[in-house]
Amino acid sequence: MMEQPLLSVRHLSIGLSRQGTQLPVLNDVSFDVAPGEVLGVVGESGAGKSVAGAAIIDLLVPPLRRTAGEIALRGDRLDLMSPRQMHRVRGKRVGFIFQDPMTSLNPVLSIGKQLKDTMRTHLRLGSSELHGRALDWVTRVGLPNPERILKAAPHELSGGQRQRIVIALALCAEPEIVIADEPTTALDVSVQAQMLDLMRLLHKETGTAMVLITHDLGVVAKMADRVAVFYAGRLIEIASTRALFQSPRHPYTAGLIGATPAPDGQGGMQVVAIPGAMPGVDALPPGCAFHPRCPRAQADCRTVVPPLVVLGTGEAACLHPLPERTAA
Amino acid sequence: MKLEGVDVKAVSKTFGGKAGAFERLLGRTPRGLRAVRDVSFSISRGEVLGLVGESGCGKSTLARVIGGLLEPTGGDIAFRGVKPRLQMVFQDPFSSLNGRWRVDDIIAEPIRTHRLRPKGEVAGRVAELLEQVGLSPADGVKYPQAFSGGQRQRISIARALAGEPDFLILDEPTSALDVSVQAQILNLLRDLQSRLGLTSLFITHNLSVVRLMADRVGVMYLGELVELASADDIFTNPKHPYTRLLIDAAPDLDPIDRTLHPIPGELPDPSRPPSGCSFRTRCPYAQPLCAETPPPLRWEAAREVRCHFDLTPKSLSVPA
Amino acid sequence: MILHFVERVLQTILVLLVISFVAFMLISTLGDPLGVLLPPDATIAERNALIARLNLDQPLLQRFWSFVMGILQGDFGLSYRTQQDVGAMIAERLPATVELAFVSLLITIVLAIPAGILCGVKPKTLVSRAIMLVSIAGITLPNFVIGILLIAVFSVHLGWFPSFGRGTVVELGNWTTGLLTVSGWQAIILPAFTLASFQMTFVIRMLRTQLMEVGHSEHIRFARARGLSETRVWFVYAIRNALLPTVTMLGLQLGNIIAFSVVTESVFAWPGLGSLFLQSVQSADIPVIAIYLIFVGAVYMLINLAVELSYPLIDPRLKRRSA
Amino acid sequence: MIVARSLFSTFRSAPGATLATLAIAALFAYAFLVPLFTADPFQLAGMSIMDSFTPPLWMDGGNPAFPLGADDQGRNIITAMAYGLRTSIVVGVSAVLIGLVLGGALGLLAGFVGGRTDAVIMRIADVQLAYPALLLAMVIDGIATAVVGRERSATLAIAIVIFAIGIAFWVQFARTIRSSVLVERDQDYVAAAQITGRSKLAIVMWHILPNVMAPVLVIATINLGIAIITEATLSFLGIGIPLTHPSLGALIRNGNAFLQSGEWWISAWPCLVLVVLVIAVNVLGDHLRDHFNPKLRGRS
Repeated sequence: MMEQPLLSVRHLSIGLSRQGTQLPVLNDVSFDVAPGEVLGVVGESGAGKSVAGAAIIDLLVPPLRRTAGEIALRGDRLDLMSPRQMHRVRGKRVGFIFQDPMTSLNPVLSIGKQLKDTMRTHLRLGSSELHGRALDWVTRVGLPNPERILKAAPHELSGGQRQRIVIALALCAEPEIVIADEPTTALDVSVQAQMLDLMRLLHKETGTAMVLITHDLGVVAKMADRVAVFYAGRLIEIASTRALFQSPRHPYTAGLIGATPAPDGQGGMQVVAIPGAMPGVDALPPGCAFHPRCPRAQADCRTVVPPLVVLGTGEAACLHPLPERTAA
Repeated sequence: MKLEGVDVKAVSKTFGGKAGAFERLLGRTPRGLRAVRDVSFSISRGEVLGLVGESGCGKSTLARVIGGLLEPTGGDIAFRGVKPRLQMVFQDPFSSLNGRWRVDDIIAEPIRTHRLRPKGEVAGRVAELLEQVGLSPADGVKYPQAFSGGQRQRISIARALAGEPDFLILDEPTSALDVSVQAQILNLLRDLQSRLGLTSLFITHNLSVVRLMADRVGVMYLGELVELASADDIFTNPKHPYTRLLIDAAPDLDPIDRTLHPIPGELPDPSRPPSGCSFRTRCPYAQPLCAETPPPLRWEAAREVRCHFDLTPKSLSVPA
Repeated sequence: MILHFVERVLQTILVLLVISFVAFMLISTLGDPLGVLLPPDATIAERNALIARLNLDQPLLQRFWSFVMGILQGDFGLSYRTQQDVGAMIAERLPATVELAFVSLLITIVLAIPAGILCGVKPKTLVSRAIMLVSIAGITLPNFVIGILLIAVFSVHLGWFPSFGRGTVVELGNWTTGLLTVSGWQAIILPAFTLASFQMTFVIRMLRTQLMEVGHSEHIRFARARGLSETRVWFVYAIRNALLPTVTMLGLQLGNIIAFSVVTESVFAWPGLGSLFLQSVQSADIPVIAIYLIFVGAVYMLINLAVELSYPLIDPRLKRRSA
Repeated sequence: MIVARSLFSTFRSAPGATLATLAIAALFAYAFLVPLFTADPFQLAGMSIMDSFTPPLWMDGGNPAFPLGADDQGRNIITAMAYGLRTSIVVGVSAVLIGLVLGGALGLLAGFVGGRTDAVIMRIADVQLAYPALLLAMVIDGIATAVVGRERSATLAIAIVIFAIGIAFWVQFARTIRSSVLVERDQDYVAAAQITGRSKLAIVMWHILPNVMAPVLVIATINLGIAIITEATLSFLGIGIPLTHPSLGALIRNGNAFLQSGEWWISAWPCLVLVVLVIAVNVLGDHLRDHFNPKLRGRS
């Protein structure tokens, strides 16, 4: 179905050590990203989507720790790499876009310095070439007056401008894949759309694959080719974007879509709430973690952890999935 | 006597702008930040007025001015009928509850302050309120730290209801919450609204939320009210370019039409707003007139628009 | 920027004037200078000469003006205890204190900054933990106890260094230095370490906290995510952010450092300003105390002003504060 | 109160803090109980020249009546230290209280009134930082000597030292209280109380003060350590408290004279007690700070 995946994550588990015990923050998660593909990763806060992204290039901050799993980039096992080898992967082969443009740039160094340092680390370029490329990148991310921007310190730029620089920093060494962790969450609606537009443009230009982590279903609906849904540390559904929105198979996915305020087709608005709240990693129920909130839960859901199985064109981890809705 | 309505009359709020001793010596006055500029509207009894806008548009400042937490630098707030009891629900579920107080004391504070119930009945009323917002009366003995963000917002709502408010201000009450929890709180608020008939002001940056919650909606940009109309009118037939662009900018859940509609440019520095119309720097329909004259607020059929021109579906497709 | 600079300088001058006024009021209200300074058999002429010298015949504000002008021209008045010119007493003692401060600062820079960086970058290593453990002593042990311990070990027990005095000093014009002789260096080691113990502890702990905080910040995570080497991340991206608050906080501790120099000089019988001040306190020599107050205030204000005005060179965020 | 309860529960996971608390309790008991049962060693009745320089029990010439030895005047070191420790504690605690009351009042004033009042108070605080407790205490002692002379009653001398140290502490209390008032004042729970219609005074009393107490407690503990060290240093330098009412510092100063001739115990024991007390107070202060630090505790 898919050619050789660009990124392949298999059985990834992440633990949080607290007072001698390991709490499962992420549990046995597997997914692939094809070359040039945009994979959306959605879930509510605490679902494990951000740590999954950080784990790919070994950016977990203790007490978080990868406890199991294989991560391969074009067949190269990232999980087996030494720190030195990892440095050559970060930035060069895997780019990373951070959430908050206000805190993710170094406040005391100029934009130019940060951009050139990153390129110098990965690309063999002379200083004039470096400067030219830096100017080029500033222009490519849509900022006017690139010479001035390179000399500027981060605080002299607006939030939107900074996020453009963050994107340039993530892409400037021409990585094969970019992991974007909530890239638009800290931005206002009007600027968010600009940023998505820019990311889409650069994605078309470079062909870089992307893992787009977000809690905003609207963002994945517009950007992703396929979507993975996380709940309480597990991947519970993965499918093409169109299939997922038109016919969600996992009751949680359906619930999430229903809970997002949207026009109901008759000129009104409505939301359907999911009762209860997502359990914390220290209070996971036995069986399916969603069963206490699930309208379709039955006795077996309380005891059996549902595996991810192929359902139609996608996969879902549910013992009693919703029937497939045929597209209108 | 009951509260008949709330009139916000030409309210302005400027932060800073006072010269220090040294600056006075040199005859300089620093620019103030004009967070709210000459905003007027009315809320009638039992109505929910929504205010929507992006960060920095002054909506939260305005909420605090109306709530009496900030003194306006110009204009005033008039309450028709009685001197009303106000209550407010805030955005941050953590800072809005005093962590050193027990939940039942937090909820009882407005009851005790206004002596709304005899002493012996306070505990019973608190238990009733806890149930009304979907918590258990046994939760009263806990401290706020024991609750999640969504539960804390329920406590905040219970506290607000405890004050039996004539007028309720909701300042981004669901913005800090996850989608599934946000939906619970929105439904709770809608339910309370229809049962208690509260007069309220609902502030949010989320257009879908305001459409769900409000009877009428005001749109703010850079401290000004640029459009005010019924929720249906605002969303189906926006008259101000900013309203139109803002509605389109938020990505919907349609995976087939994937067009993005960004608003060009960025919010200008609120301490130095553009000349003329404050939206002209980002407006695709801006004309020379827009830079020269600030557009007046125009009234037409229960709607107010601050724009020189009529925005028609035609002008949308073919920018002038 | 320039406006800000001028404003801060004017503020500092104002504060120093206020401090001088307090000091002046001490001198003019406490004690009886004529009784103390004049021999019992003084003539009327001698008495009048002294009154003129001390401006006692003028109104208060005018005397304050003369006092300030005198200080600016190096006339600090007369000591009650020695009847000497206070300026001359200070000039005689100043080199010892400056050299002590200089060597202890040198020790701090050479030892504490690398140690602090190590503790911040690799907080879990054995060496870092050991440094942190020892640094607790620097915070909790009173300065004089450290001095006594050093004397007990290195001069009484091992006999390596003298326990008092400056050793052999060399005259260089008006300046006496101990830094040109072996015995001078031997003599300065123990007191310099005693004085440095506080600053070192402070710098190590501040740097560690700051580096650990910066190390957890998003921009450092982002720098790592872009593949920058650990060396570059720490020494180019993290350290500038960590040094600024450390230097600022150290500047604010200058008063403490000066106070500890009094103690150190007393423990090691070091002939500097601190022991002069202590003698003056013990004999209630108000003019010297007052001048010392002004001196401490001036040093504190000027150094902190210099630190503050140099921020924009390190941190571009502060460049436009005043604009 | 919730603070006390949750604080107590954290002691279980922090053995260092528990140990420090026990050490402080033991030293306080020692300082205040021993003088109830012994004669004052600094009056003639308490000295016995015959026993001067008795070494500790386990050394040659030790005497069971003087387990830790005796000093140059034949005072039992155990008893002398209890009296010295008592003076040190009284001075330290009183100085902190003075700083707390003065700084608390000024800090609240600055935080609530704001504007020019705030600017003036904080400006004075900035300047005062140039003169820390030790330096200021020395100056005040010098002034006191100029006013009342070197010979003054022990009570007056102690009062002057307490005042001199305490007056320097106001700055830190004022800054801490002001900044926490400014932080708390902007919290939404205060806005909620305001909008409910509670009076300013009620909001300060019932909402803000309980939240400001935590950092104040931390500063008070840390400053207690500083006060004790400062007083010891003053006494060691021979300023402040007279030898008829010695503190630990005075005992160390006294013993220091005999250090070179080998009678180490006269200064070593009071040194040890001083260091244990100060370390214990600091460990407790660190623990309180970590406990109350919202950054470390997180919100969940």
